[in-house]
Amino acid sequence: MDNNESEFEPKIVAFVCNWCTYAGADLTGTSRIKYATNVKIVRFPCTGRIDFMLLLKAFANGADGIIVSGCHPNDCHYTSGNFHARRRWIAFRHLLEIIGVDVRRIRFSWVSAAEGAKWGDLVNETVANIRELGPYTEYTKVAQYVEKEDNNE
Amino acid sequence: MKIGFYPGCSLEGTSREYNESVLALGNALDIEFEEIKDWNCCGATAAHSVNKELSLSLPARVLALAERQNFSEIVVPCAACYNRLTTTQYELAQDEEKKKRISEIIEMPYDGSVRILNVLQMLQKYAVDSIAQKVTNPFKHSVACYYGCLLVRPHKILQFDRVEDPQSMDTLMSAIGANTLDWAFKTECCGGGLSVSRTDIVSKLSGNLLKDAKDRGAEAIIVACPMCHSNLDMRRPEINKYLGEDIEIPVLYITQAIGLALGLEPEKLGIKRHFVNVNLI
Amino acid sequence: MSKIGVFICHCGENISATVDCQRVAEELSKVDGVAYSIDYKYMCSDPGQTLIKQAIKEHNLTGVVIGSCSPRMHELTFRKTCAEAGLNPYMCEIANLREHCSWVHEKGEATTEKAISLVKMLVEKVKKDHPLTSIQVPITKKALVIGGGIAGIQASLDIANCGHQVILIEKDPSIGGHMSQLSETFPTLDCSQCILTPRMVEVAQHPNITLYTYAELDSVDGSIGNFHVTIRLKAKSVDPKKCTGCGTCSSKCPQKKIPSEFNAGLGTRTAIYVPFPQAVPNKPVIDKEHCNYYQKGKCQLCKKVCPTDAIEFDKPDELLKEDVGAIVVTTGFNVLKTDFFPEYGYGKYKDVITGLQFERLASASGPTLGEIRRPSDGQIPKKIVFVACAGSRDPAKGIPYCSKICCMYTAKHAMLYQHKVHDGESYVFYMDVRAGGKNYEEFVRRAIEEDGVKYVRGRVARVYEKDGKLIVKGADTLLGGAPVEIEADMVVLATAGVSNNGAEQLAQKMHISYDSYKFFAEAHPKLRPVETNTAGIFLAGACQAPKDIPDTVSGASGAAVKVAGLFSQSMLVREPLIAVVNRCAPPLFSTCVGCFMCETACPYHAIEHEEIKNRNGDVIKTVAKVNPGLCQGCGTCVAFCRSKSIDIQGYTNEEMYAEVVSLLNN
Amino acid sequence: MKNISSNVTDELQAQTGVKVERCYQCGKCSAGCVLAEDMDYPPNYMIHLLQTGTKENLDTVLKSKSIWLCLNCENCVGRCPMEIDIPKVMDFMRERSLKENKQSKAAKDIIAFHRSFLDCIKFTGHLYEIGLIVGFKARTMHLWQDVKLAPKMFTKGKLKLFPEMVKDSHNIKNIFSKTKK
Ligand SMILES: Cc1cc2nc3c(=O)[nH]c(=O)nc-3n(C[C@H](O)[C@H](O)[C@H](O)COP(=O)(O)OP(=O)(O)OC[C@H]3O[C@@H](n4cnc5c(N)ncnc54)[C@H](O)[C@@H]3O)c2cc1C
Ligand SMILES: Cc1cc2nc3c(=O)[nH]c(=O)nc-3n(C[C@H](O)[C@H](O)[C@H](O)COP(=O)(O)OP(=O)(O)OC[C@H]3O[C@@H](n4cnc5c(N)ncnc54)[C@H](O)[C@@H]3O)c2cc1C
Ligand code: SF4
Ligand code: SF4
Ligand code: SF4
Ligand code: SF4
Ligand code: SF4
Ligand code: SF4
Ligand code: SF4
Ligand code: SF4
Repeated sequence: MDNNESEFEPKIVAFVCNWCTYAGADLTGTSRIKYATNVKIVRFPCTGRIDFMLLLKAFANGADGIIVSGCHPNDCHYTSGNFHARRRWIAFRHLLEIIGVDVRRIRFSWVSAAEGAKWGDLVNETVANIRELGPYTEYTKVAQYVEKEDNNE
Repeated sequence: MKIGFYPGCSLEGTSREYNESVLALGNALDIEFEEIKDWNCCGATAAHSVNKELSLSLPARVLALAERQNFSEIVVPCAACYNRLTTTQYELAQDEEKKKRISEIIEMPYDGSVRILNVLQMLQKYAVDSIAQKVTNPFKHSVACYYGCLLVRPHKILQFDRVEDPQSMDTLMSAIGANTLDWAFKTECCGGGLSVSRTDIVSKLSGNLLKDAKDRGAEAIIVACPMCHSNLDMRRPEINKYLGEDIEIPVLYITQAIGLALGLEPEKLGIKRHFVNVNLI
Repeated sequence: MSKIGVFICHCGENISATVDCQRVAEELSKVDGVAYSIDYKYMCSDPGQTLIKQAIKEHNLTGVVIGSCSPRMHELTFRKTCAEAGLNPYMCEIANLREHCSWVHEKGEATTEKAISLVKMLVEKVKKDHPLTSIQVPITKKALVIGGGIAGIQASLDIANCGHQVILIEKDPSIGGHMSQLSETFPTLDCSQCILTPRMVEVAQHPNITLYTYAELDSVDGSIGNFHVTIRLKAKSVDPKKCTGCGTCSSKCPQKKIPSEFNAGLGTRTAIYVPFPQAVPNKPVIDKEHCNYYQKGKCQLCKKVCPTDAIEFDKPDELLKEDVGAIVVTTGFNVLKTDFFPEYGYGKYKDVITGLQFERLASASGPTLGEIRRPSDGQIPKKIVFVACAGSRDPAKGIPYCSKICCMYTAKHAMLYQHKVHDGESYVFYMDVRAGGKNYEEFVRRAIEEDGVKYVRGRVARVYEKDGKLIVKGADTLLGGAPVEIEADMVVLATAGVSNNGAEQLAQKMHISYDSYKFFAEAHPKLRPVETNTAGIFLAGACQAPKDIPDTVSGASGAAVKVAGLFSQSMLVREPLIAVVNRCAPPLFSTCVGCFMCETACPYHAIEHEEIKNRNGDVIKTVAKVNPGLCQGCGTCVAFCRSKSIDIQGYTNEEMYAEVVSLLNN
Repeated sequence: MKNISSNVTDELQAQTGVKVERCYQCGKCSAGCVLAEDMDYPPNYMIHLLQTGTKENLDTVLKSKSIWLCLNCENCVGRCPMEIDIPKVMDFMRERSLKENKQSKAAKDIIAFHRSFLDCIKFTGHLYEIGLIVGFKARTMHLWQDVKLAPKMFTKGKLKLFPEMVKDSHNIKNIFSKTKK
């Protein structure tokens, strides 16, 4: 990568499951495969646990992009968590459109515990894509939504 | 109660007796037929052998005409026509695009809602329960019920009877007193449309099935398809030549057999039109 | 106020080569709530751990974050270290500075910055963490085994030999399953009865095994360690305590024409019957559907002739309640009947039989005393055709899978036939020969090379009868698809192995999953092959998929070890990282609104209903409650709960928000 | 071996829904086909030729007798474990064979018959046996074939001297011209 001073360094959060993708990312490390520093991993028991309010919170707090990654279909440690995650994603897409988040800022993927190289590629691709989309600036809108939801509780 | 009637080409020519016997039987059973106006040929084997779109358009025109006459149900005695019409209806139901295109070709609205019945289905629906009581001359013969290929296959589309070893014709024949034989060629092909172009093949295929029926003691073969009939009846000299023996078992349409059992005039059932003499009466 | 200790590990140079560890520790010491921060060469070494322990004690730390390797490597180590120093182990978090940082980035400012924010993230999390205690569940050290085939027999014996109590229930009058019906078994050709019968007897006599035949599972509740089961003991109409097994009743019973299940329909039995001579227990039952007395109210011949007055007609089924700690399901499989095949005559031809029927013909205890004689006229078939993959590998018939055992038993059948009918000719129509197993391929080759069985590669399209022969129409695909017609005397179909009738209902009763063919599903096809997704319920044998005896027996022993392992603990200890539904003061009791979305989402059926009652015992509210014995901590329920009433310990919403917010605001 | 413009199998799949890759060569189709013995390549063999994906083998199929002999009796697909619709493949290949002018010489009569049949419908909307036979004879020069049948058919009332005509003959002609390839 060129060390272009003015280059935009996106902030990307990765929500990954403990069993497949977290372990896959460990393997990337063990294999010493290099990737961009922009992505930081938050560990979940399962992608089924990932509540989409969390993704909105991430945007509200200034994330430029998000990766959600778990086990491949049928490999879910908890049998079906990843299916639930997929299904909810469909509903969530509409919500994103309504509150004006470009869906391309969220990257869904499957990375198994054996796919160290895939994780590295995924990170680099996502960083490149988000860089192209530019910084996410409309977070006040999301923040308002999140606040409203929080108060609804 | 009026049912639409599609005779198809064979019933106008080679299989006039089938037409005659269907109508006579309908009359005896109080089923009223009304012919589809200005119908055309379904295209038979030839059309789908060489031109897919044509093979859908010709039957679609017939069905569209039936719709125009507001028939909810039509009877199609010829097994080949029945197969073509039903297959067309099924294929167009699967594919909206195709349906639109065909409707354009035939220059008529086409919906695909008409129920298509073959003769066996018609008899099952309107006659099977009452038939036994109406029998005056029980058909006391051992018969081989021959369904051919076009009545039962493709099963997914036709959804009629069992594919292997079907029973509907046997049930009807038993009801009029016949002894129906368990034989091996119920649904094997007779050679169908190769009658003229490859008579040798027809002789072989029809010959094999005729031989099995004979070996098992059949006194008659009962059919519901003009093609089967003409191959087994009109091609008998060639068949016998192939087999090297003279088999004289007559071939009757199911409508003729039932008609005879109900005491209808053989004349009216077109029995005389057969090449192989019907020596059962 | 939190007092967090931060410990940054160099991992020799694994971390420090690209991350400035010292700076990380320095930066962290400035963070709110951090009371102590230090870097060290090897945190997991003894001195490293001592350092942590000392710091906890000296600084009264309330939480610890270790910046080191992946938590998958040393989370347990450091949790233990904390516990030894008196800190709740769940107040310890690991920031992954090695696999997720130092190893994947170049040396530089950005890498160190990333390391700092990863540690900060977990500092924020640990601030929100709550002390948790692991869950301890008592265990009832008694196992229930369902199904008395070879799988159930083996599992029962193995568990019982570990010193634990076993209840074995079998729906039929005798244990033994399909193996008791087999003649000789591949790949060694030893006699099935000879190797099985001793084990059946051992089951009956084992002091730790209680055997209930003619019994089925009625219901189950509870969870691992503490299942409460109800067993239906179907009325046998014979008092086993009085009956001596003399057999007088059966010999006098006028109902003699009932097709014998044991002989796969090739022989007959009476209404009061013992299924086969070696049955265990060897005492009769009355088959009510065929008994004159039960059906028409008249007969009672058996009662008249019984010398011990053992017949008891009017006894109803009994329901037996038992508590068990584990369940092993070994209900086996079944094979398709010939009437499944239209093209082979819908079961019409007597001499078209199944492989299981052939086993009975070949068995010395069978209806022909081991002579291969065809059912229609008792003649010895001189030409026999075996059809492999009958129904299997046939998506059009709804069975796309390979039944796995039939290639082998077909080779066995052809071989046995050639051994018994020396001038006979045998043909096997096959698509592929699947003989993967120790000595399996050699076995098939022997059939072909030494016993002269002719293998034809092609599927049979049709079989029909003519003049007492069966005309088999096949093709030889190795000759380009040339039609092959064989006039056979008998045809044997290697019919597909399928799941039992009622397998689905049984699975639903136990909340275990099953596949689209209604075979029971293992928790993981490779690494947890004898477990189900429901903790405490295990599987073995052909109820998972068609399996041969070696596979069945190894699975059964595997399941038994899982049970014995469970029973070897005094208490069941489980990680507390499970879901909980919140509780608050009356009148709300919980923010849970009782929508039970969580219940539909939970893959482990861990959500229960709890009724909250007032003093008078009236139900005021029904809320969700998590069964800690069943919850696996996946968190799916959390994402489904609209009112945020259910949360997962160790991954609470609060904790996760804290992490995300911290990451992005650095 | 050259690869077929793999779009032929793609086209086959698009138009007929038949995916030849699914066939696992069990041979059940050929075992039940009444014509397998008369064909130059039995049905499973035909499918395998297409599976190879080579131009040569596609040509073998297009030039085969088999595609013309197949009676569309559906025995094969009725029993095929993978539900490969062979008759549909045959239809497709016949159409393609004519288009590329590769039809087998041995199938001359069969093709002539189909053509005469369709001509007949085109002009009358119905099948008219005399027209059909005359057309067939003109095409094949089998002038004496079935001569003995005709008088008997006539006396049995099975031959009409004049064809029935569809009144809306315009409609029928349009159908033919619109579906012409
Ligand atoms: C024709 C044939 C030949 C074979 N030959 C060989 C061979 O030569 N060598 C070899 O290794 N394998 C052979 N096998 C395979 C062998 O039969 C199986 O591997 C073995 O029987 C599987 O044992 P199981 O205990 O899992 O199931 P099963 O033998 O099916 O036993 C299951 C038992 O559970 C009982 N049960 C079912 N449902 C319930 C319920 N709901 N409640 C209570 N009880 C229930 C049944 O009554 C039965 O007793 C052959 C199989 C067949 C069909
Ligand atoms: C190319 C290939 C692909 C495969 N793909 C799959 C697949 O996709 N799915 C699947 O289910 N299976 C697959 N397998 C099979 C799988 O690898 C084996 O089932 C599995 O490895 C067997 O495990 P094991 O522990 O029995 O033996 P091994 O994996 O061989 O382990 C034996 C261990 O014992 C050690 N050892 C040997 N001798 C001694 C000694 N004398 N003293 C001390 N230690 C000793 C060895 O060093 C080794 O660590 C594949 C195998 C191969 C070769
Ligand atoms: S704790 Fe982990 S990172 Fe530190 S020295 Fe040990 S292995 Fe290396
Ligand atoms: S006669 Fe009585 S004692 Fe003898 S087997 Fe029958 S029930 Fe038992
Ligand atoms: S009562 Fe029933 S079981 Fe007893 S002898 Fe009579 S029929 Fe047999
Ligand atoms: S084991 Fe052999 S016979 Fe059985 S389904 Fe598999 S391939 Fe077919
Ligand atoms: S915990 Fe949540 S999802 Fe479950 S019942 Fe209560 S409110 Fe509904
Ligand atoms: S965490 Fe998973 S297993 Fe536990 S109750 Fe929730 S959904 Fe069920
Ligand atoms: S029956 Fe079907 S699967 Fe078998 S060879 Fe023929 S087309 Fe292929
Ligand atoms: S449809 Fe054609 S290929 Fe299939 S069985 Fe009939 S004649 Fe043979």
